[in-house]
Amino acid sequence: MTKTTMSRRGVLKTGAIAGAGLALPTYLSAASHAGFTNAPQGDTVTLGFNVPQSGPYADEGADELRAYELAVEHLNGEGDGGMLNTFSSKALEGNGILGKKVEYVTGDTQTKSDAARASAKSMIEKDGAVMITGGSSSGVAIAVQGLCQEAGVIFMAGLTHSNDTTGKDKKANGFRHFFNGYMSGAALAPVLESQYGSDRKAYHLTADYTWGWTQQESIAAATEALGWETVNNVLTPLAQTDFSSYIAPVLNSGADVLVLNHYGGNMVNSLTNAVQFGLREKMIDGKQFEIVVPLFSRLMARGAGENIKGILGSTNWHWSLQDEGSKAFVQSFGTKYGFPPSQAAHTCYVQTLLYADAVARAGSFNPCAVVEALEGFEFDGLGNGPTLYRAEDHQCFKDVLVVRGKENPTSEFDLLEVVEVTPRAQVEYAPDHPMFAGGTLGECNPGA
Amino acid sequence: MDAIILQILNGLDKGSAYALIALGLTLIFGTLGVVNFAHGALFMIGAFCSVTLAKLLNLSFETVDPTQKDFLGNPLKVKTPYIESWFGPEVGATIIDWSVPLAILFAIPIMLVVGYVMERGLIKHFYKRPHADQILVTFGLAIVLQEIIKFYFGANPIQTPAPDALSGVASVGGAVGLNIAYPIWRLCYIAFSLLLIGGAFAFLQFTTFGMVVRAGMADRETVQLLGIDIDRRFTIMFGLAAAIAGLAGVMYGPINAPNYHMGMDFLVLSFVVVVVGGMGSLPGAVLAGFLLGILEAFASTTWATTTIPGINQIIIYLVAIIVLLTRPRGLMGKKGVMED
Amino acid sequence: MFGLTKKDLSLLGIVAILTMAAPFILNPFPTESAMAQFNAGYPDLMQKFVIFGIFAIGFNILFGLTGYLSFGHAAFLGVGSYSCVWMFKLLGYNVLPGIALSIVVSGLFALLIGVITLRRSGIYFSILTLAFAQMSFALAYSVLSNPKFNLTNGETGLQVYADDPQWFHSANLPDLPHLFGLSMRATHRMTLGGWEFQFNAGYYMCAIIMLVCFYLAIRIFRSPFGLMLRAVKSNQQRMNYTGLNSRPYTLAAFVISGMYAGLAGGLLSAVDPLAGAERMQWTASGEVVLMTILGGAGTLIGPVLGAGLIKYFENIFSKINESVLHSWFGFLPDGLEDFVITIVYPFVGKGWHLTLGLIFMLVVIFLPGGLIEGGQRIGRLFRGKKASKAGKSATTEPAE
Amino acid sequence: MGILEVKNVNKRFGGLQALGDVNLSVAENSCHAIIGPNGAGKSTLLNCLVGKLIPDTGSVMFDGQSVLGRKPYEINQMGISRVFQTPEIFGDLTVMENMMIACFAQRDGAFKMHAIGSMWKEKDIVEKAEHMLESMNLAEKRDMHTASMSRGDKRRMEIAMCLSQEPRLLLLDEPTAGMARADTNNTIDLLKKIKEERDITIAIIEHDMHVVFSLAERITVLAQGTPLVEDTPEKIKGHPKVREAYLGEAQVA
Repeated sequence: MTKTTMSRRGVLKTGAIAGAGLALPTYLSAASHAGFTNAPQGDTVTLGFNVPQSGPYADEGADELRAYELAVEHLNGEGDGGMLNTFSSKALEGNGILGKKVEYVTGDTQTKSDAARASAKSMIEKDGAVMITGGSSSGVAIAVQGLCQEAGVIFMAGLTHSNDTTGKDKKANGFRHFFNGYMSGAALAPVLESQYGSDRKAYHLTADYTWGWTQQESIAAATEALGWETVNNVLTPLAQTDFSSYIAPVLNSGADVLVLNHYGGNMVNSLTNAVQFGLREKMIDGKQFEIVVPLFSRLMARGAGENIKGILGSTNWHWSLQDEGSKAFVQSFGTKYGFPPSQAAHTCYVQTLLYADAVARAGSFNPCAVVEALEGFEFDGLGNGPTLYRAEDHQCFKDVLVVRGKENPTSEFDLLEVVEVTPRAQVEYAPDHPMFAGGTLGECNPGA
Repeated sequence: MDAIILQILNGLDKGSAYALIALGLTLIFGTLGVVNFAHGALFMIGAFCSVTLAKLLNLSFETVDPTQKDFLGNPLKVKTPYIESWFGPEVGATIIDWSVPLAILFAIPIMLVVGYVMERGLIKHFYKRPHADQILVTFGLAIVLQEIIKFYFGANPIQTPAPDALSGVASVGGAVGLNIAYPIWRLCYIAFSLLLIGGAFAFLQFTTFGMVVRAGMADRETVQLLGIDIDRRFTIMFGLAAAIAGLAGVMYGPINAPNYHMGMDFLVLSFVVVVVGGMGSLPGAVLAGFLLGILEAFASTTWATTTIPGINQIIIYLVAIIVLLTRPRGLMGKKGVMED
Repeated sequence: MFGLTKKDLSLLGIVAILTMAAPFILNPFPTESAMAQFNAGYPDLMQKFVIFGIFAIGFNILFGLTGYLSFGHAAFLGVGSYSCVWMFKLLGYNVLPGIALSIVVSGLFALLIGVITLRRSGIYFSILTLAFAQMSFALAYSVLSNPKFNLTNGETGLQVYADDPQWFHSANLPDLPHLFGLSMRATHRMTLGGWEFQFNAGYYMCAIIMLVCFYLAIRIFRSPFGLMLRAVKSNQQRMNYTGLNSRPYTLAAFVISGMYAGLAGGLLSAVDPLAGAERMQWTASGEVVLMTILGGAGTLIGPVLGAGLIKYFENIFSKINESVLHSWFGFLPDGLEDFVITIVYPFVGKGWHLTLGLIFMLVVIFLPGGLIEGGQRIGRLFRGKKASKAGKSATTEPAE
Repeated sequence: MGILEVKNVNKRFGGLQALGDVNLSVAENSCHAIIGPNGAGKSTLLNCLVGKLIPDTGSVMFDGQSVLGRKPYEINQMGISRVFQTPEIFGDLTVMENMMIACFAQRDGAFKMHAIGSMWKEKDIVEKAEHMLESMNLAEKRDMHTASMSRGDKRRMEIAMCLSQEPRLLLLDEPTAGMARADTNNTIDLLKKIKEERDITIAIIEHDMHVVFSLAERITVLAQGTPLVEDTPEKIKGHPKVREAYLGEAQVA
């Protein structure tokens, strides 16, 4: 694909036109000598942490930022080293990245594509960031990923669950460690079958935007494969706060499972409303009515309070995991901040380490070298078991957790219990799976 | 049939919140002539009164339990609310359980003070300024208030559950052969709103204070000529309007967990409600609140969304546009209000 | 010259010089200094300054002149953005057709909405525009992005995909928005001592367009039409009884300001080819209201200043995080350092909305004429007694 | 045939008969006063003439054309200008700008998109406005904001704006209400001067008998929404019915 990248000569040529047109002195930027955007100068390297600091996902953003700060500490050889000690790759030595001390800039995405791109651009254009990471929603992640592709820096996605991020909107410069809607469906389905049987009628309430649709599609496909029937799928406005008028019809629909394809505030409210309407106490044809929330987040679970108890869902990672990597991470995060990290914090921490490691192994900050180092990279010791960064779509393949809201939490953090660790083989799919079709990675773009 | 009645109940429920906020907005507008964009923020502050009370009741001391471990492997610190140690675990737990109804008592004085301070400190200086300025300054105030709340309580919603006794579902209409299960707290909310609305109307209708205020709404100058200090009363009305919004917020907590932007979520809608009802008309505000609530409930049904895709997203605005264009003064608006 | 008075011409001249020299002016601090944090002279922010300047200039033609407070102008911005990206998808990355279409489409959209909403005035008008904008947002975010009829691409935002037709695209053209081959991203970096300055093609295109818009706005302000718009704000009753039909005047102002908004939206897409639905949300409309009031509604330059201030806050002020504060106040003794940071922290970084809200309130309360009025007041202080005396007799004669 | 012909006009507000069978004929180039006690329907009648209210029945013809159903600005463009009881002018604009608006309205009609040229380059408008200000003794206040003018100046400003439109009929709604004696006399002199200088019909609604008898050539007395009598000032002065219904009260006031 020549279309998605811009030849370096083209930039220089158009630059010359601009210079002549505006009669300004033409200096070639220092960066273009190195052959890629924002090649680190001196003995430091700048990373850009672009997270929601205002708006409804500000709490997730704050947790992500904590994880980033921790990762920077560990990369620079401060603190206890966290998962650096358990990471299967030993290229990182705790002396920064390639001997350059890691510095960072932060920005506020406001959970808006525009604001997120503006913030990322300022990091690239002003602060000289060579990698951008973060985000707590798919729209933002996709928007920033596209930007990084055009600008020629690496994007390490934070919390983004939509299939599109590594499906129709995948980009060569973008990488996602977090799991996605398809994986949620694939991981949940067997557990749903074993817990609730194969003869169920599901009613979907779906947030009426891209993420909601792909999520619903994935779950419906996975459950229908079990023999479940999808009775209805109702789209709810994003701005909805009271879901009572969507919940009420569920009672008479004959359905015996309610699937809430909601996230964030939507999820808290729809779940709260569903519980209020007594859905969980209902018996339909001798079967206990059940509610499923495919994507769980512990921070959101806290917002839902009591209502979360006994509800099944999936999550990327949970602090109660007992592998060495998770334990090391929880230990150093908990010691520093006094509470356990969220899955958003985990994925952001891991992404930072993975980037640094790829640079170290490649021996260069050049995005194309980083892409090459990450593509097809197999690693372990970062909390999700053996993991593969697949070359075809830059999606990580690893175990997925099926969790349930805990009935008797021992603390305010102890809200979810792991029901099953679904093995990686079960959530894998072909790169050209129809739910992910449509996009192309293109070629890596080193920028300037 | 059951489904229709369910949606009517849902509509009444939603409409209750709209009506209460719109009622306060209209009171403020009618008495003080001020368009208050910070009214949604008052609703939110009310809800956070109950969050605060719950936090206060849950103030705890810590004891170390060596038999249990926390997530870092250190001995677990067990928290016991003071209130449980003072009144015994059972009474204490009951008090905590009933924190939302208790918050009503807690919120009334707070909201009155908040309203009073807002009126004396800020709004007072805007009586003579254009409506646009009033909108702008209160819009700024709304931003400031919500950011303050966010700073102290975070961005994620915080649950304020209803007492156990009121949190199940009740069967409604069994006597007339209907089988409808509806959450008890939502029924409480409707009843509470009707009570509050009735109370507000009775207060304006039957007390001397209310009569003076109504006279003042109709003709401020004449009332002042009679030597009555109408400003003082209007200030109190502002406090009352704030209290109504606040109580609506307290009671709304168990329905949807309060978060910092709930005020803005309701603000736009309640302004639409006020305008549809007719600027300055109290019955209009209440009527429009319930009407739009019910319409919104029905627009969310599968039948409606399959007939016109996306109707649930736009119904309220659509109705507002149609009403304003066909009945320019709203459903029950008076002539000459806000027409310049 | 240009049909302007000397005063207006010098205003235009100053604005022209400021925008052309912006890369220098906005980068006053050396790159390696601690204050470099406050540099705003990078392409994206400079583009935002002038684009939102255009938006605010247009909004001011409606609000500043006629007094009609629209809470729905973001809808036009969004429509403009979508139109422009659609041109990219269909025709190719040249920005001209996109910008042209964005002006046309938003003008038509404004005409449609204006005909309906201008039947009412005052707060009714505000609520009606708000309702239309919220409807547009809701539709763009979800309904209009369904796979069968995907007009907006919803949450992700409308963007160009590899399989889009792009009929006039050819291999020797940049794969990014360009003006006859000149990429909007083309940037020159100039290093002078410790300073680095960036000259960006997209910025200069937007800046020139903004100057044209600013010039047109001056002409409108000084024209008979502008006079009529001010008459609308001042006294509609007198206007009607002077034989003037205020409706077409306000409608024309509404459409013009809608076209300005559409142009701004088109330019946003032109410098960054992704159009998100959040651009249409009512809070985005609120933002342009804030810009205009903050700078000074009804003044020529005020809205541009307001736009700059808010974008500066959003992009620079919001980046002051705790570690930055620690580096600033590190010289203080520990206890005092923590205390100062505790005081300052809620207002900077992620608390920038709070500071913005407070500043906005203060401006509305004490400076109804916005920052421009503030500047004038300070200017008057310095000009001394004589001037203030003259000003007094001219403006504050008793009414009765 | 008068320039303004009002025939059988009726207007009810709910149960209140505001106007009952009003017939009125104003002769061209005359000065016609309409007087009557409070609540007699004077203002209602005026509002029916300028398009603010639409009569339930009857007709209002101006120069052979019906004004009914037309908007105020259309009626103004037909040649009827109205001066309000409390001066309605563009308060936040300057005296000159006020004047120019009226001149533009007269030259360009109800709407003209004239958005690019400078208003100060419209030489004919500027000259006319300046001339008008001269003749009304407002020239030295040219750049003053009208909101800060005295009541008398505001009144003169408003009349000047109306006159610059070269109306054929000037409607005055209690032009001296709330004015000091000196201001009132000035206004009377002003209106007399106007009457002398140009071909214009003036219809005036007034409470102040001094004003009415100084200016009017014919007087219609309105009571309870119906014309009581119509005659010359001399006849009206001595009319017993009028004395009974009106003048007694007015002299007290």
